[in-house]
Amino acid sequence: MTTRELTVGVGAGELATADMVLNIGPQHPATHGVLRLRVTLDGERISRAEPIVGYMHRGAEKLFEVRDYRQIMVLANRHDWLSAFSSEVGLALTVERMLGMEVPVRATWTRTLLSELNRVLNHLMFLGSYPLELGAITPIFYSFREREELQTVMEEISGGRMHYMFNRVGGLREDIPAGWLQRVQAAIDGVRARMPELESLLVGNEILQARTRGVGVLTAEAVASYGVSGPIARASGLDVDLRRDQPYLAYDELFAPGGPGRVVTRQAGDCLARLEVLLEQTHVGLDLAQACVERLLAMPAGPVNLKLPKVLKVPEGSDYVATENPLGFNGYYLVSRGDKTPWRLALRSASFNNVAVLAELLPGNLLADMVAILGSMFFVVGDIDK
Amino acid sequence: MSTFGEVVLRSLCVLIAFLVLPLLVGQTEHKLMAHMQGRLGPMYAGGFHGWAQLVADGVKFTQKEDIVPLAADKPVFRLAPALGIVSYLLALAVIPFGPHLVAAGITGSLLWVLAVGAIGTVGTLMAGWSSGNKYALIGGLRSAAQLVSYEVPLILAAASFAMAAGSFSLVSIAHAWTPWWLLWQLPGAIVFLVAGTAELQRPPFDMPVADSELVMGPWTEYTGLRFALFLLAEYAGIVVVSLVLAVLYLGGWTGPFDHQIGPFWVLLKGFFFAVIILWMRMSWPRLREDQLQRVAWLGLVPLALLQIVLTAAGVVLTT
Amino acid sequence: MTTDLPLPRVGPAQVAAPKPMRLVLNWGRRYSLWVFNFGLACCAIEFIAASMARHDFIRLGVIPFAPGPRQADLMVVSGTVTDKMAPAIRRLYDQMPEPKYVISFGACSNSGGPYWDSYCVTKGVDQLIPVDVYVPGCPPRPEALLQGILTLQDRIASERPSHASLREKLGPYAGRRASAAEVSRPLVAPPEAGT
Amino acid sequence: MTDQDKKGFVPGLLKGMGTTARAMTRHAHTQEYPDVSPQLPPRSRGVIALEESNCTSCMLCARECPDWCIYIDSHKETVPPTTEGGRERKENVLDRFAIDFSLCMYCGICIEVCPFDALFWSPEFEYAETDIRDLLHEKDRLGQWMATVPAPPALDQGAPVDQPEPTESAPSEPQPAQAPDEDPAP
Repeated sequence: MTTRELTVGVGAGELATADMVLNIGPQHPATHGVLRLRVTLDGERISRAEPIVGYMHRGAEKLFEVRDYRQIMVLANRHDWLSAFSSEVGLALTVERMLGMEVPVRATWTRTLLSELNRVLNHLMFLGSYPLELGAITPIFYSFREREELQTVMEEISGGRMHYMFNRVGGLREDIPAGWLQRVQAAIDGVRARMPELESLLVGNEILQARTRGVGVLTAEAVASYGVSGPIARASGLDVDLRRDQPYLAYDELFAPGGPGRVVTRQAGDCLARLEVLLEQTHVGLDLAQACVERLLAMPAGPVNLKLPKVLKVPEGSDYVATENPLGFNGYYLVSRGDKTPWRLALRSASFNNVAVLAELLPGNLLADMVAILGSMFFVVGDIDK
Repeated sequence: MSTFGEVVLRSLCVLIAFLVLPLLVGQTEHKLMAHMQGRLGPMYAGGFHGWAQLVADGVKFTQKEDIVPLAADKPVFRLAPALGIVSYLLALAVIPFGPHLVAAGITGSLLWVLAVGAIGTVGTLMAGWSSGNKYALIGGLRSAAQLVSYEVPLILAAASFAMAAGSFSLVSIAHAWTPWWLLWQLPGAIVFLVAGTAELQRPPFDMPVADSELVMGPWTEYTGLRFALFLLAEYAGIVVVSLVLAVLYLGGWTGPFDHQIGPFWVLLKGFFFAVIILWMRMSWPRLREDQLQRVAWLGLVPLALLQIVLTAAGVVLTT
Repeated sequence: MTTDLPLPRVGPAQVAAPKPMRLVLNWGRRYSLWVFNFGLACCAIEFIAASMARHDFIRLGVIPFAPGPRQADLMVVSGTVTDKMAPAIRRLYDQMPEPKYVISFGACSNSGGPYWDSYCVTKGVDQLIPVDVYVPGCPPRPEALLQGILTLQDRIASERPSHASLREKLGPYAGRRASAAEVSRPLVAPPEAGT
Repeated sequence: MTDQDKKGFVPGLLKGMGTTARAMTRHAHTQEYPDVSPQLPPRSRGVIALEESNCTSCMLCARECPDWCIYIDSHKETVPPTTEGGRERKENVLDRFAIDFSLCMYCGICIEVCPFDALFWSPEFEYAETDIRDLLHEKDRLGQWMATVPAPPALDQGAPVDQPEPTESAPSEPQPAQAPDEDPAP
């Protein structure tokens, strides 16, 4: 930590030599949420930066231990509030695997559909907020229009706009409303039709490229050593995607050769690459959702959930299930002593690792680039601090 | 009419224009932005389509607590907002709305506009320096760098118009205007528009007040009326730049029936440029500080010099 | 060591305003609520959604262009308030100029919500700052925020700001001798070098 | 940036300006909430309504609530035998049923677990309060929400007809009146 801090104002100390220590956050327009960065500035150039986490630490893992498995689901979707459904699914899969439960096929496909819609929702959020941090105010309005369209169908089936609470151990809470699949289809088509508008403000915009190309290059080594995952890792050329590599839900079929699923990667590893990955993944997500809708329409009638015992107890043992959340790996390590509550439920969240790399990424960049890099790390503070 | 009364009347008119035109621009920005983003914008304040939104803002700002931070350099901090206002007020005074309709008809009014227009930027520096806030300081430094470098192309572009007309008086420049200036002076107009936008620190050149990194740049610590004055100055700046550009490049009041509705033409042409300045904000991200310097020195300055050569050639050939 | 925590003063135009004048003043405050989004958690997303084209609270005169507390009139606390974050929230509230309003948006900021039994969550933001309107929900839908704003606006329309009303509102929070630690409470120290 | 760069500058930026200009010509898709009330799906989780007559104060909901924001008080009353010589029965009488909506996390578990269909979701959301104590809805206020509970949506043809859903969150009782401003299938 530098000793000479700069006092601002007339009569300020030796301006030429003093480093300025700048606190970005915990409440700052750039850190959507309450991430805090302590950057040391030499003029406009960042000489060192340390992300300081914990301002959103809510002790979820401890709360898990006093709630039964149905109640845990409620907290499990709240640490990463932009990918609530994916987090729910992850926990449900963990518990079901430990119970050796066979989830009805119709539930599996509905879950896949909702996860993909959730992924698109998440990516749209960042596609809007990232340009906003670069000073473009309009894209977020366009992306939120699409979010609203999708949230409408999500709310119609689950009743929630963000925290769906639609997963249960053994399936889904309720069945699909009549005509819902058609409305999902319509929503997907609408989003597809309007995406070019959003892209016209991002793709090929020279200022945006000037701000992002070659900025904050993240090497594949750094990605590997920091355990960075998700779109950020793929933008650095790391070709990993749990949906393809350890298929869960119905992904083994979707990512089979000839299927709609494909893993988006870039080699550059700079902010632009990360944005491009996100943009393309949005389209892939829409394709996957489309495939799920068609599959569900063609599917014979069947239940979407299993009958559960009055008191649900998970047999003694432990298991770890990781899923590909929109932001990266999201893993649950569940240790059960055979009670109705877990003995320990540890959470491996994507953003924590993704943000850890900032300390290595930021130094040497300009303050203005700090915003560009920070925004392009696509983190959710709750996902960092749990 | 006594000269004194006339002076009072003229300054009153300028003051009214100074208070009304920026509000019009601001409301336009509200509505333009809203509809470009598929929204409606203010709808409730004042009833009809929220026409009184900015009035409400003004009324509110007068009621706010006036905070001067402990760490601030108080006299400078208090003085800073006034400078911006004064400079654009003075600039507005010499803009002709008609052959004889000008508040302060001084020769060399173009120089006057450029000169006083530069004062306002000092206000930004004072604000940034005196706030005792690191964000404000960085913002102030940025604006210093930016404003210094963008004065050059601005003045060069203005010089080309002056050469073309052979006069430094806005009135006579407007008189000398002929339609083929639209082609002849086009590069100069572009340079003037871009540099003017940068002088006003409007997007995409709003690095000094970049709200996503420096919370509000030099204005971070300002509350209530003082902050409102900065806002007023910003929009007054837009008004001045667009009106000057309208006079220089679009011939001011010249247009059909300009004997009856000359001022209307000036306002209309000015509005056109104002909308362009606003429009850029809706559509583009902001440049980085160093890129912004590159645009100034490697893009605008050569372009402006080119324009001057072009103008000189034109003048020589035509006379 | 204690320091004096002065009571904020209302603006110049407030103090000696006759009745008809006050109508105008209230109207101004009502339709010009520059909002400062204290986005903490999930609810912040719904707050953004409320500011976006579909719900667009700028219609109501809620202007989201206030990047910092100094220019803001309305602070919307949306999300879980943790004990680590509490000092920052209190400080930013103190930085806002009077007259200022606070909307507590969502279960977490109302009372700790889902995390009320956590060891590190503040049980409601009203333990730190006075709250004018509580919007229930987890997260509340954007329309709920709009309704909360309308509630606040009705309240503003009928209020009569004065030093007395301020003292009454801020009673437990300001206008008293407070420990220096309370007002100049630093943010939590960062980990030492070598993180 | 050199001049030819500046020429390359044009297309992408102008494209952006074009998009915003086109957007301006279209109609805004804003829902003017205070003037136009939103069309909410029947499953929308707005507020919890209580059908008091169905509640046997079995406390299941209070126990299952993830943050325990349901307060139930009841006492036993003995009902005289209906038939001659029959035994007199004890039954629970509900004294207090309150939900603290400042704490509730709108998960719907209480409604899932209620074995007697006493709790329902209503899409109503307009109950912001200026005093946090008013967010504690006692049973009379919870009862008033019943008027706004919509009919559950018809299910997809893929849904199994014979086997009823294990978690019946929709009322199988005679339908309560439906709120005027909502329609079940938007």
